[in-house]
Amino acid sequence: MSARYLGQRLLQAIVTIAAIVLLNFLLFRLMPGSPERILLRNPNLSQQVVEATRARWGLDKPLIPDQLVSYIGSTLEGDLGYSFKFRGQPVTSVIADRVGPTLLLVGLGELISVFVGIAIGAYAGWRRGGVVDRVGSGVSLVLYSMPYFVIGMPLIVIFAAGLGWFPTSGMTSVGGGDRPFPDNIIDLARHLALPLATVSLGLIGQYSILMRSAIIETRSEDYITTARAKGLRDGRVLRAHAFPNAMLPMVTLIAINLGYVIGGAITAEIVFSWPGLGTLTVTALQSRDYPVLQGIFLLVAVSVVLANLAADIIYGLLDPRVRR
Amino acid sequence: MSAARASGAPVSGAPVSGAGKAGRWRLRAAQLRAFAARYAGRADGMLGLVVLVFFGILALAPELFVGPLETATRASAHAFDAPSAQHLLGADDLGRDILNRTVHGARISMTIGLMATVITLVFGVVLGLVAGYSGGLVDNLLMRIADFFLVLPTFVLALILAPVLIEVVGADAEVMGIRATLLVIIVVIGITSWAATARIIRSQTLSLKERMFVDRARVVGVGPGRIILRHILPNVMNLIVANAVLTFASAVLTETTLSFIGLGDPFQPSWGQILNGAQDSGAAGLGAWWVIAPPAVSVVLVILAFTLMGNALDDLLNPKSRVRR
Amino acid sequence: MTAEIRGRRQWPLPKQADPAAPLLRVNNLQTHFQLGRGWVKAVDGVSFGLDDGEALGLVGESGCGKTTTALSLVRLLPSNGRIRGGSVELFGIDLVPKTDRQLDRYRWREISIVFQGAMNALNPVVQVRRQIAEPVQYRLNQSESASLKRADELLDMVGIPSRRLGAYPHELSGGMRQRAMIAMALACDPAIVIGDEPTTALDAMVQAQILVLLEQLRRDLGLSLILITHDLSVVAETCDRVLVMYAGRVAEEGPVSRVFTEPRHPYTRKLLGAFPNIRSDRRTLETIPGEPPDLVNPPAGCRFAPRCAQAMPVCAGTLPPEVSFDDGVRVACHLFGTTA
Amino acid sequence: MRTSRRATAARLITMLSLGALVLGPAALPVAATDPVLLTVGTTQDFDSANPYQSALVSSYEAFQLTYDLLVGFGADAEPAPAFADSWVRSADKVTFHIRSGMQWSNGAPATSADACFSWQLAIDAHAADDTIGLGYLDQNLTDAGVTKVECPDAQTMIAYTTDQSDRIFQIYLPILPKNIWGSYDYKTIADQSFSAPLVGTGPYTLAEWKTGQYMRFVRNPHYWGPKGFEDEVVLQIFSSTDTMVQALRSGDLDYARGVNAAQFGSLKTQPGMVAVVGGSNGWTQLAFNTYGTGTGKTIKGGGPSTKALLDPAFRDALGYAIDKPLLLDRVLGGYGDIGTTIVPPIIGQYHVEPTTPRTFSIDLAKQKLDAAGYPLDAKGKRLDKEGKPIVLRLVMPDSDENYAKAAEFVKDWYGQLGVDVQTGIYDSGTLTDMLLPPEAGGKGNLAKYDIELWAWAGNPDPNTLMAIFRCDQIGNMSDSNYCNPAYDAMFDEESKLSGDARKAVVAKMQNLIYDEAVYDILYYDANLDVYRTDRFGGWSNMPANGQPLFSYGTRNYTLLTDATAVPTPGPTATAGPSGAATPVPSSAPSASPAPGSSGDGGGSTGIIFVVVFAVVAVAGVALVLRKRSTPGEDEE
Repeated sequence: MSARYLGQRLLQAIVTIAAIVLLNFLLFRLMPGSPERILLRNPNLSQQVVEATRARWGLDKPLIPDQLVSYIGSTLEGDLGYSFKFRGQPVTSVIADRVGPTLLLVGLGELISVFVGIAIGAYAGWRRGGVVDRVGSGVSLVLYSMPYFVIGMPLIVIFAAGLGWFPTSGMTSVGGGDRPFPDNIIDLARHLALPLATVSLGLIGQYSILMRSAIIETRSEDYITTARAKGLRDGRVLRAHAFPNAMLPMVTLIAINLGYVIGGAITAEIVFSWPGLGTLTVTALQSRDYPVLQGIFLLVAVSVVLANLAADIIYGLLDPRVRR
Repeated sequence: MSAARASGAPVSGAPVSGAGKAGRWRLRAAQLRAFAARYAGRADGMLGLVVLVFFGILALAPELFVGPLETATRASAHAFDAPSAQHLLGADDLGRDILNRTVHGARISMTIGLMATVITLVFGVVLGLVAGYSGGLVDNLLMRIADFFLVLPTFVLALILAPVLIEVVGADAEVMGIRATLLVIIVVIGITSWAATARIIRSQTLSLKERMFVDRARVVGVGPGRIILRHILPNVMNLIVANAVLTFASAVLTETTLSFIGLGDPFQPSWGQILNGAQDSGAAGLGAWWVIAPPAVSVVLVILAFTLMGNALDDLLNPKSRVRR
Repeated sequence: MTAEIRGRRQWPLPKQADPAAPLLRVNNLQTHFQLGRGWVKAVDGVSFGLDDGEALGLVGESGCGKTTTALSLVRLLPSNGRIRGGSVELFGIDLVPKTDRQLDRYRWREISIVFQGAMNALNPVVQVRRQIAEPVQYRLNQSESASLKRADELLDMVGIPSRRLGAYPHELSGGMRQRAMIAMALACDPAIVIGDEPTTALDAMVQAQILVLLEQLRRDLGLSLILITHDLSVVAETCDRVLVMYAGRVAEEGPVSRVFTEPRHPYTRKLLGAFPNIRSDRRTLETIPGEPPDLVNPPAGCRFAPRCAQAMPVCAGTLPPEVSFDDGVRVACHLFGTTA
Repeated sequence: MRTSRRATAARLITMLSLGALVLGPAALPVAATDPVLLTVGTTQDFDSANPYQSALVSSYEAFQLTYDLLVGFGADAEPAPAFADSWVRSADKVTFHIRSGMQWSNGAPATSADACFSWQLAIDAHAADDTIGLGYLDQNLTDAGVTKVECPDAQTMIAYTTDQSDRIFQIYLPILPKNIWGSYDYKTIADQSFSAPLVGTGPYTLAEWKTGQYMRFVRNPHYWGPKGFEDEVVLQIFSSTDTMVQALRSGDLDYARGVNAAQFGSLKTQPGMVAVVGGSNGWTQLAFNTYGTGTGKTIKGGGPSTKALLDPAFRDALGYAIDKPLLLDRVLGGYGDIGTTIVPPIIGQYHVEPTTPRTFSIDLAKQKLDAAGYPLDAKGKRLDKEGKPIVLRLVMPDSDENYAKAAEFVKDWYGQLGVDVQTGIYDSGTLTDMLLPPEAGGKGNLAKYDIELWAWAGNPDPNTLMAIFRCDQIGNMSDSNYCNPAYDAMFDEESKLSGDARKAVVAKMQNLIYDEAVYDILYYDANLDVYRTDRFGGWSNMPANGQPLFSYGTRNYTLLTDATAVPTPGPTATAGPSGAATPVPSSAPSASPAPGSSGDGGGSTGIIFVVVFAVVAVAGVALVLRKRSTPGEDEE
């Protein structure tokens, strides 16, 4: 990969992030309602107190330039202010608490579904019209059409409420995570099972559909005929020739998809009370916790940009044609 | 390929605008018939169409099938009544008939989907055409903006935009019988999904621009607006149609999700809103699956139907159909 | 000749091979494609043979079934294609009843193919030398390093400079890619190389170079070659014998020298007649009036009859039998039916 | 790019073993030395570990576990010994005796100096015309008329008051350790970035807080009072009542706060569970925008949409159109109380029912409207005195579905009177702004709302709720923009009184607001709590019409007993699955396959439904795909 290609992508990412930071600032200043009023829906407040609160939160200064300048400055320092809802806690720590669970859920979900979805999609596309294709693609299309929470709700009804195999919600058993070693992992795994299944199922549907069509497209390429003519085993043709080429569009799609995945994960988290960014987003939204919302938006948007950057780089590594 | 040849449809990119007006219409009608025949050959597309027509009919006249919308005051059953002869799909926590609400939900969900699609298309098509046709700086700028929107986590953005927009329009405003809360959802979906459409339209416009008939028109001195309207737009119409159907599917999905999270409007219950109510009232835990299943199944069926139709149309209409979300 | 060439093989013959049998014998091959409205009889009763070290040209209009015939040898057909009759005997082994798995033994090791348009026929994300090494490694069970070494030798043999060894397909010129394709076809030291219009996409200069290379390799390695082409001049230069196909059937077959100087089938004559200068543009082929028949429901009699200036009443109703002449030419035409 | 077969196999094995791990041992072995956990569920996320930054009931519960108040709450919410074990009331002061020998959770002695320090913070803030943090707690002291505190010796604290009110015994001010908090002034403590040290004299101390998940409290070894059976208390947060109820059913939870009516109904018949309807110290109301009442002010281009709203007769007439029993039944499932006056019935000693109550009658409402000069027009629409059809804009927050449900009824009933209602649902921020008149910085000119449907909750003393109607609350807490100097005078009067004298004035005030119909209180909300009796005994409601936890004080936490050791007394005697040999919560769902009979049947039907749907959907699509992949279009 050439330095120019890399530099170009990097520059693009930086410009996008800058735009996101600006948009983030503007969006939240446009939001209705005044936070101090919501928080101070309190019988005995005097006007002075309200003013003092505004001053404390910097809401009394003019939007531009004061609030903007201080916003950009503190954002660069990683200081996103203090949560309105979780009082006394910096936004970064509130968010940091929730990043882990979401990363665990979405990361594992992505991992599983990338493997499973791509495997199913590749096989279905490769053996188009076969049993795997018919069943797999049927299931995938249905899953693809299901909002995450529609996948999650029946899972709860069946496996948690009905059969009692898994807990209904949360990330750890009530009482927290200070169990001895293997127990805490098992406990986590049992809690993770259903939300993970939800996120994975939703993604498997998407990825297998995408991979199937990518493989079908690739399958009709001449170099596949060449590989067949070489008398290579079918599996080898798929693995060594069809698959790497079909993966090229997938890399980009998976990265672009990340934004949607996070959106979907929000609903999955709500259904399962998973203490991640999704539930935090909703809590923050309900209590108009602007700083936290701002932080989440920034985090998610920047992650997506970085994921896209990573995808570009991976693409460059996978496809020799971009290297020049 | 052979089918295309047999049907006599013009080989790709023939100038539709070459013939006189009447001729053009005749040509259109013939194309349409040929297209309908090809579409009818697609089992998946037809299945989608049947499902869609079913829900479309429900959406057009819900009163005809289940009477007026059951509200808290008009509830005809008792809380969480199980399905019975009187209430085929049971009742929710307020004793409202689920069948009634699901059928009415069809109207609301699909109206939102439709309006969101229209907004998406108007933005996407106009900006795509302009970018593709003007090229240069305008194109560059518009596409950078589109890239930006493509990268943005649209869902989180939608969550944030919704309350901002509600402030702008006011929660008690109504347009065409759609309440402000829902209008906001519509606009939010539009704002966050136009970019993909714009990209597709732009790339097709770019290639059309280089075609002979556009050149010819330009040489004759036809203005850019007219060229876009008369020469390019008709030729990207097929793309727009295929894209519209897929956009509709994702609009319904987004609407359902936003409503589920609580951004919907309880006075105009879409399927997502009904599911939100089910979640709030703990229907799943109470074993009241009948509150969840009908709206959930409806959502899935409609999205599935649109996806199937969209894929079929895309295969048939998009000259370079390729992998996409 | 036979023994000499087979003796040069680095790799043993297939176990079931009959050492005395001719290299390739195709009998009454019928390859059809299933379409919604029926079976397309793309190849419908084609027979021919190929001897060791021989070069056979397959010519005819596009769609006449010459590529399908060649690909049917190792059954490289689209999923809707079936060999519905006939036999393909390689070293006396009939390949038609073999399963795909069994057939893999013969693909590339015995019959390899140089495809048209190497840009698409080469995998864009894999280094060319690895693509060449691949059949050596996986088909001949050589180590990776030995395979790569072999690939480098082959690339050297076809005249690709060693500094381009690590190149990806897109980094090579069209001619280079075609050379690489040829190197790849030679990787397993096959008995037969099929060239499927190997020079079509190239400009005239490079075309000539590639043909010279092929000819040279054939001599040096004792290859047997099946060359599919529109271009009669290529056949004239490269091949020993020529097989003229029309609408899925053999029109005429024989030594190049005989067929080109004394074409017997009206179609061959048209073909050559429409070819005033042997070096002329191949597009002139299409100037024969009329269109090839619909192969789903081909005419009952001679398939060329509707376009044939010399058509007789019998042509429309009866399939012309193939008639062999003493000079090694075989013709399927009612004009010669009586002499048989 | 090459993936070896072995690597794939290894991955597969990892996945499978993970699966086995997940499904494997459902019941985890529990060591005998594990602490006894009381697990309490709520859907309300905590907002702060700093008492001065707490606004939510759940956080109040949390800080009251850690800290004592000077005077706590007894079984019936009466003042009870806490940090102070006795007190003497005199004309201008109260002398508190601080419990002797008391220690902080870190072992340091707890004395009157700590109490003086804690109260002095609030006095300092008040003197500076400021508040500490959110200003909820320190205001208690101001309301009680405390002017000065003195601590002459380690066991004595004297508080001087301006009046004789009892509010000094209901002061929600945590007593903080001076040796730790003393280095901060009230401004630092008030700062949102202040991280509060967690040392208290309460029964339990906060040990761990995971936002969005739980707060874990461990026993304070130095606690002076009775010791509850539980070693640790976990307040677990759920994002929906549904998951909370399922955790309760499965035995993961001992106590669930705030289930909904349907869940409550299904849980109360469960053996081993006790369902409690606790009266809430608050209500849900229709607040009419009466801007201009008592002040005569008008807003250009703003204010209520019709002058009729300023007419008590009009509002009174509307009151007859609300069928409150039905509303209570349909919206709250019958739990809670029918709304009348502004002091909730849970404050039993002050609540009065109106002397001239309104009863539901649409006809009567119509007559009263006609009589008050609001006739119907030809189209059946009610006209105001300016001859304009009355269309009322009803606004509500999006925080609870019940608001919209109630609004549906209101809209319907008002509609029957010929009064059209437009509804708008807003986030609480927008809504709060909307209620503010322009002089208080409200952006909307009060032009966007006529009726607000929202709720209030107050302190044990009725003053917090009654203050809403004071003139000086316009632009602050008032959501009706009502002003009546006579009411304000009565408020000032009763604030200085105690006993029956105060009750009499408070009763008059309740009737005044009721008769003026400033608010139409729809219902007094109820807290629906459910708890299990298989592991803990000793539950009692505090006060009797409340519930065991999340009530006044945290006394019940210290009274819980081991239900598995002694037979549980009273109505819960039947409780307890026999298998529960260990007192420690097991996350094993097998211990109690709980879903109720109705849920069970519904559940299995649900499963069948889901399975059938999935099969049909998949089969349909599979069929389609099969047809689609007929050979021919494949390659060409």
